[in-house]
Amino acid sequence: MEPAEIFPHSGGVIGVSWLMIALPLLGAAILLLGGRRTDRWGHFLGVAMSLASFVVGVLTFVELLGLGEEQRRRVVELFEFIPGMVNMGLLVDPLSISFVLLITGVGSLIHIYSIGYMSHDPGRRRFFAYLNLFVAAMLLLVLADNYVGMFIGWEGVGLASYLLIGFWQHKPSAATAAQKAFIVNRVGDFGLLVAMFLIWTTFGSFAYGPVLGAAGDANVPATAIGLLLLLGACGKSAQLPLQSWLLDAMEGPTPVSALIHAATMVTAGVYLIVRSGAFFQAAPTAQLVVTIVGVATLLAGAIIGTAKDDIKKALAGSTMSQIGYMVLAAGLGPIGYAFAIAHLITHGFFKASMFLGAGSVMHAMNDEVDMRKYGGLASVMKVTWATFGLGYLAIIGFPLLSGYWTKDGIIEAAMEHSPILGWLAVIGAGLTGFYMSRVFFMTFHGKRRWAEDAHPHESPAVMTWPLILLSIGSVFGGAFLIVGNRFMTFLSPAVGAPEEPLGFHPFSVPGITTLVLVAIGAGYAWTKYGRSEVPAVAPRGSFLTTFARRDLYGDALNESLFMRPGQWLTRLAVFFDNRGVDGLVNGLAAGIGGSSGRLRRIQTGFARSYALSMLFGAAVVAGALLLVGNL
Amino acid sequence: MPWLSILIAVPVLGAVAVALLPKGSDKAAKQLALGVSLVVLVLTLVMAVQFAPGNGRWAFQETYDWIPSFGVHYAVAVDGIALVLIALSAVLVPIVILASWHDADGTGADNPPKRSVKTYFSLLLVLEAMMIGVFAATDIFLFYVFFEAMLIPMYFMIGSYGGAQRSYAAVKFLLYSLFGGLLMLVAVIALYSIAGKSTFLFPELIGAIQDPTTQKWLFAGFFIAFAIKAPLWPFHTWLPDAAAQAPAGAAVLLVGVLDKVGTYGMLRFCLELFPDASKFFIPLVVVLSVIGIVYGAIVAIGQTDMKRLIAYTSISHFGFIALGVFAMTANSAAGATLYMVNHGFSTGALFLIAGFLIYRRGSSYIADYGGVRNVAPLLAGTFLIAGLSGLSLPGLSSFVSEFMVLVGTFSSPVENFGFEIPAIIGATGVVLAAIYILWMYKRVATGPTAESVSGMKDLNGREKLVIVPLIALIIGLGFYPKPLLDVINPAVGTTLANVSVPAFAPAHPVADQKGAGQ
Amino acid sequence: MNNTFQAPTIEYGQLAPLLLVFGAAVVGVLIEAFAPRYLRKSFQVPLTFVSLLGAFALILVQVFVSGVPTAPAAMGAVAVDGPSLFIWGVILILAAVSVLLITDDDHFVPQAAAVPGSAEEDDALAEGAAHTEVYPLVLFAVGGMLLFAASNDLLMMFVALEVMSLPLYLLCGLARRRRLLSQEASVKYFLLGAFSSGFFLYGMALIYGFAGTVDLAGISRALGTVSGQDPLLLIGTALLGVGLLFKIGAAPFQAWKPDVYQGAPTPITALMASGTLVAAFGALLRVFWVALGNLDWDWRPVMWGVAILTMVLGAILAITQTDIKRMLAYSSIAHAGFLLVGVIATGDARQNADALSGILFYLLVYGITTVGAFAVVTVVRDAGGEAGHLSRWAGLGKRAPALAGVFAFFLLAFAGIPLTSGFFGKYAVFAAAATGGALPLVIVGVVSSAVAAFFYVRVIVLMFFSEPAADGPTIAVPSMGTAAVVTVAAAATVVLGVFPEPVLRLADQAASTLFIR
Amino acid sequence: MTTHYLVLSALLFSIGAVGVLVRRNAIVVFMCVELMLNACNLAFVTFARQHGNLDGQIIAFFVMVVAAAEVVVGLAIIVTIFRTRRSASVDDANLLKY
Repeated sequence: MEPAEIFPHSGGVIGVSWLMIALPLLGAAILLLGGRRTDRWGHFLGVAMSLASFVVGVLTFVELLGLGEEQRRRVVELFEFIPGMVNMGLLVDPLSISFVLLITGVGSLIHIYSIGYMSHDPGRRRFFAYLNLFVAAMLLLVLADNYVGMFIGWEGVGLASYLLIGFWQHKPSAATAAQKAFIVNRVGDFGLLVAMFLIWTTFGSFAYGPVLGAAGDANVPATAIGLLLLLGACGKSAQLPLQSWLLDAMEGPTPVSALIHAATMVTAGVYLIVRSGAFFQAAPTAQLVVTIVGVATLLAGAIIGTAKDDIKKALAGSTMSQIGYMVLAAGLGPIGYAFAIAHLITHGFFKASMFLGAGSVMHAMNDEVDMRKYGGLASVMKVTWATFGLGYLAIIGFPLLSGYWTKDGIIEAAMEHSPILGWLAVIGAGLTGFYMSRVFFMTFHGKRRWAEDAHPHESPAVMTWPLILLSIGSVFGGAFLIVGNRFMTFLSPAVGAPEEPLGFHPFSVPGITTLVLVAIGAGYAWTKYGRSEVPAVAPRGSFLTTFARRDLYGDALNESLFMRPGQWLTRLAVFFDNRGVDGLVNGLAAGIGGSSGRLRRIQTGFARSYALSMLFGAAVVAGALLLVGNL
Repeated sequence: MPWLSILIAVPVLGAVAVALLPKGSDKAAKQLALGVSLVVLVLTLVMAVQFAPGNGRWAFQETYDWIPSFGVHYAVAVDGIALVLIALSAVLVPIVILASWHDADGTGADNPPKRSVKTYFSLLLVLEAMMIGVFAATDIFLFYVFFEAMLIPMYFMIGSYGGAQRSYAAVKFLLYSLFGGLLMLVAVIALYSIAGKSTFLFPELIGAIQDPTTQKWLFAGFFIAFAIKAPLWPFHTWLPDAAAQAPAGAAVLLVGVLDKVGTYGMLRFCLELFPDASKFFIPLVVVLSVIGIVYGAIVAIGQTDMKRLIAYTSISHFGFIALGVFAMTANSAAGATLYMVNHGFSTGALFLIAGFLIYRRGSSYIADYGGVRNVAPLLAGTFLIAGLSGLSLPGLSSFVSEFMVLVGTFSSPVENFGFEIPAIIGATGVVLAAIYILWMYKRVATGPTAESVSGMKDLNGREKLVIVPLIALIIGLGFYPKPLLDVINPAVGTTLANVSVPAFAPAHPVADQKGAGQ
Repeated sequence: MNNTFQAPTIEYGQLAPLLLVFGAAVVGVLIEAFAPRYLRKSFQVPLTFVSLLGAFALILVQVFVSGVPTAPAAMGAVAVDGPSLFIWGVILILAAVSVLLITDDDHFVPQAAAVPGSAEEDDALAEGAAHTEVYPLVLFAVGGMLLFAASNDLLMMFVALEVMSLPLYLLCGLARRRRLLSQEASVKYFLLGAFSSGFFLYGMALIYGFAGTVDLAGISRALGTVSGQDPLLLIGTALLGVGLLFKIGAAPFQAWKPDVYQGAPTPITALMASGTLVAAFGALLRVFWVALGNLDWDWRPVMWGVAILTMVLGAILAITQTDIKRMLAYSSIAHAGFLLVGVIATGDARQNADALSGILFYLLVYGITTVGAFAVVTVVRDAGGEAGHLSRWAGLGKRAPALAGVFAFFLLAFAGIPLTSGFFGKYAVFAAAATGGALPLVIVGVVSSAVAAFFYVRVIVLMFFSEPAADGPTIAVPSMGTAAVVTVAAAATVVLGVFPEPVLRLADQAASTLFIR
Repeated sequence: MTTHYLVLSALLFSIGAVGVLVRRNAIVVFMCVELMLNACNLAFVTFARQHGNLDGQIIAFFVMVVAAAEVVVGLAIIVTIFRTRRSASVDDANLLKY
């Protein structure tokens, strides 16, 4: 089934859907411009704006549901952005509204949580300003009705991410991580930019409607566009080979990691691929590459996750891995889209819940992140333990919890598409079972390995309530979306639907294998980290462990492939500029000056030599005249 | 009303008035200069409001005989391109005056000697008159006169008020530019005599030169002058020296406006006077531009001095502008024109904020800073915003222009040159831009507070007044460039029509329900 | 051969300016002979000004009342045509302005015969003696310049050359300070000048041998009729050219210029750099355009070489100069090269008129700026007189901003920056040359201009961008005369830089008839 | 017929010119210049004969007068510098250079 037609829209809540973007933007502006005057109530304003955006989102959603299924793609025109090139408008359709609800919903919860988490930070107002800025940009990203608008949001969330990773910029590591995130993302953006060049050159338009409608036509360089879009997606979603920034990005405050680097922003790549599905469907090669990238990343992320002792980095590895699943699904075409987005949403819930839980733990443990210094926290932090546990169960695919539905769907869809991909995804699921269990057991169970001055305690209500609400989503979200193909049906006007929806086969071979592998993984983790002693210092481990700990040598690779040669190139260029180009200029000047210095010696000061030069000159002139005259 | 003549005359009279103030009236000189520049700004805005793009090519036209013996007219008029650049000058000058309030006082942290305040502000106003004049001139001779005469006030501003290496930088700047200008003079003379029209009026000279070989030679004369002015690689080495040594305010006008005369000249004169030669030289210019984009960015990464770094970023940006001009599509050329304006604002802001930093710390070396964000958050924040505009972050003004340039270039059908590759290489500039800007910001503003900046004060009221309008423009034009583009587009269209290049047509046009596209 | 003696006709009206200047010079000599020492100056100065301004007035009368003559005067010996009248006007203005500088006693030695540093000299100094002979000498030189530019036969030209040069040789040696340099300048100028007039004369002899006449028009006619005597003609042309090129200081005959300009008293340098150059160009044009105009295919390539060499050598050698006057001398050489570009730019009548008009305008603006620049040089002094060494000029912009500003402005005019008169001068000549097919020369010209700009700019750097030396020069309070010179020159440089049209038009009209034959 | 005179004139001129170059004493140098002028006179007179008109002869008179004037001025200058320097060598006057 093809995506539905897009209809212009005005009036109603959809007509003012731009408020969703404007409100948090206004919040950010007030908080940044207002300065210290807003310190006292700034965080409330931030929360309020985010919640207001959520409310508008819900109302929009309701209004959209009120329309006939084929009528659910609405474009709200805003203004002429670049005359003759880009008209800015918002596309409200099932795909974008799903994101809107996720972003504003989870976003609002994280806003609320941050009130507590950041309560002692002198920069709390600024933090909320950045969060609001992020929400606005992310909403623009998903709501824009054209590639340029999407790109503005795309870079806007990049900026917010930069600001928030570097929120504690006085730490050089944070500042470096922020910079790295931005620059690596820019590599991806380069791909996105070139994709847009191709789109414009091919279609003379950037608007989703006409462009995607014609994407499947002949003579469209769909493969090139698809691969370039994928490059953009890899940057934003930390897929191989542009994954390296995400682990470093954990330098940011934990709510940021939850919201931006787990639940929403990093999934923008998935959004992009799904939104541009028409190009990928027209380009099997590009699709294949997407699935390969997805699988490679899901394995790489999982491997990294198994070896990290830093709780946030372990979770970040997991995020990479889970997004790998989504990308894999998105690469499968219409059959995977619903699962990709559904997994994205449920992942948003359970990963946010776990990150916030990790934040709660860190809050309790004086910002200690090393899981080897945790252990046995279950008894002192009941709520955190419970909500984290539910999230943990959801992500490993514990039957009937959210992750079970969505991830299993992806595995089955992949299996149908290509058994190799499918089995690799299954292995990934097993790894997930291991590394998530490791995190859970190391943190909450086993012996207490706390530092001496640690006095863990449960977090305040403002932090625990969001946890509780998120874990509700972790538990029930999957079932709600998947059972009866509810989400697929809802999404189909926006992204199309497969001819034959995937049936639900809980007892298929892959399904069973997955469960078994997850159980083995979890069991192994229990024996290794739950029951037995966890050494306070990480053991040296095998080559494989080091491999995983060093992020699969991604940074080392970047360093030796790009940074060092880049530094040399820079030095060479500077040298060349100073000595070569400028040297030529200055050399010319010096040459003229030098020749002046030497030539002036001919002016010896002796009248007789002057006379000689005159006589010589006269002879030359006469000779020349004779020569010319006799020609 | 002779708007343009008034715009030129007011700052000149203001400059004379400032220069004639009695000794010791420094404060009055500053206030008077600011007042005059604000009057110019208001007049410019009033004029701009009356500008209607549809009414023929030229607006506010004035033509008088100046030197009939040479066929020279005092002829001024504006089209959309000139108008936005005049507006850029008129906006930047009051900002620069306000920002340069203490530049000549000798109060900076590096204890520069006290210099004549009157002269400084008087020169600034003279420069403003010439900047307006050079964009308004529609007589090629008059353009040349302003083109060269502009050098002198800037030369004195760099040489008298600049940093330690000021006289080297000033001389290099002047001689390099003068050299280019003189080559252009030869071309101007030859154009006059070969065209045989006994006039320098630009509109009458369009299409006057038909012979392709002649076109090429004359093109070369004009182009080298403009390439030095802009500056394009490899004629760029004067700029880092000049911009780094100039006081921040002068650097803003140098890079923000003066250098635009080069790219403006390419668009206005090279393209229209020598259309065939322009097309012939596309490969050369495009290669130079692309080298400039990448090379400028790479060298910028390696700089240790803030102002030099910003200067190199500008070299990269000028590559974009030249690329846009010579891709000769409506989008690329309009984008290039818009780029000229946006670059003025964003680089202007960067230079000014760097100037504030240097005024406080007394050094322009990046290594002498660290953790400025901790002690002066506003200063660092505005620095970041200006920097982000420099790296063309979407939502800030430079993005629109850079995007238009690159998209326009990529899609250019002109001469079947294959503009895709240059555009793609140009797009790598976005990655490099992120590196040079963010790395500079990181070293200057983040990390633990360096001892030397620990007492640094945040922006004061005057400085806020300087920065706020710039940032407002950067953000405003980032989201709503339409007012400028509506003025620029018709003018660019006329220019391209005179070059007679094929318009861009999408390979697979789609019916856009919202009328985008052609 | 006609046996009846015909009395020569002399058009006294046309020659009146000449006669007035020469007459005044003779009267000046008589004053030296008969007037008491203390009265001499008060006679001489008015006399000089009256004669120069009177001559200028006579020119105006000639132009606007009697009309520009269309035939040569004095039996074809003197051509009072448009270009001559323009050049005369220019010379008289420049001379008058230079004399304003000369009136300042401080420049001239009290007693030339006294050995430098001797008791005699001290006495003369104490007495306040002064050589008022300077004034008649200047008048003779100016008269010679006028005649040089207007002479229509080679003999007249030779005599004029000597009348112009001989007083200048003397004047060069009369500097009050640094007398050794002054005397050296004098002797060098004299010997080399005499040497060059030897060439001129021999060239003249050969051409006479070729044409049987020294009348310029006659030579021109003979070019068409005489055949088989080419070597005579060509060598004659070469030697004649050497004499003339020496006077304008073209390379490779430029060697005297820096030495003489540096050593001579600055007001005399101003007079030489402006008036002599103008007159010499007048003569050069007349010889090469009128007499040898039909030979242009032969002399043009050589002139190309000379012009290029002159421009390049002047510009390059000036870069490393450390004495301000010497630097201006090299600059003058470069400018002579630029003017030569105009001399080469011949073609049809219209083209010639354009080139001539350009040269005339250039001569005027360059002359005025030069006098102004040297006037500034006279007031920057230290203990030993004028502070010639450039290092002494450091920081002048801070001590005397107005003076330094004006000087900088003159330098920019020399460099040919728009909105100064120098720009239009250069433009006029280059434009004519480009139209006349000498585009390569124009390119060399602009490149040299760019090089030349360097040393002008260097002085500005010194004055404005360098810190003043602790024991820097003092700025003498300029005498009324000097102040007037600087003011007039600056005003002219500005006005001609912004509204050159009236003067351009005048030059156009003067040139439109070309040289009469 | 007149060729011999012309050759002589050229010879004299050359001797004069070379004399200017090789002699150091300013007076001698100056005399060499005079020799050059007189060589010219000889040429003029010869050409006058050749052309059969009197112009050349008249010119010769003019040249003599001019030469005399030149002597007056020249000797004055040379004497002055001799008194100052106690030397009439042109090579000693070498302060102005480069």
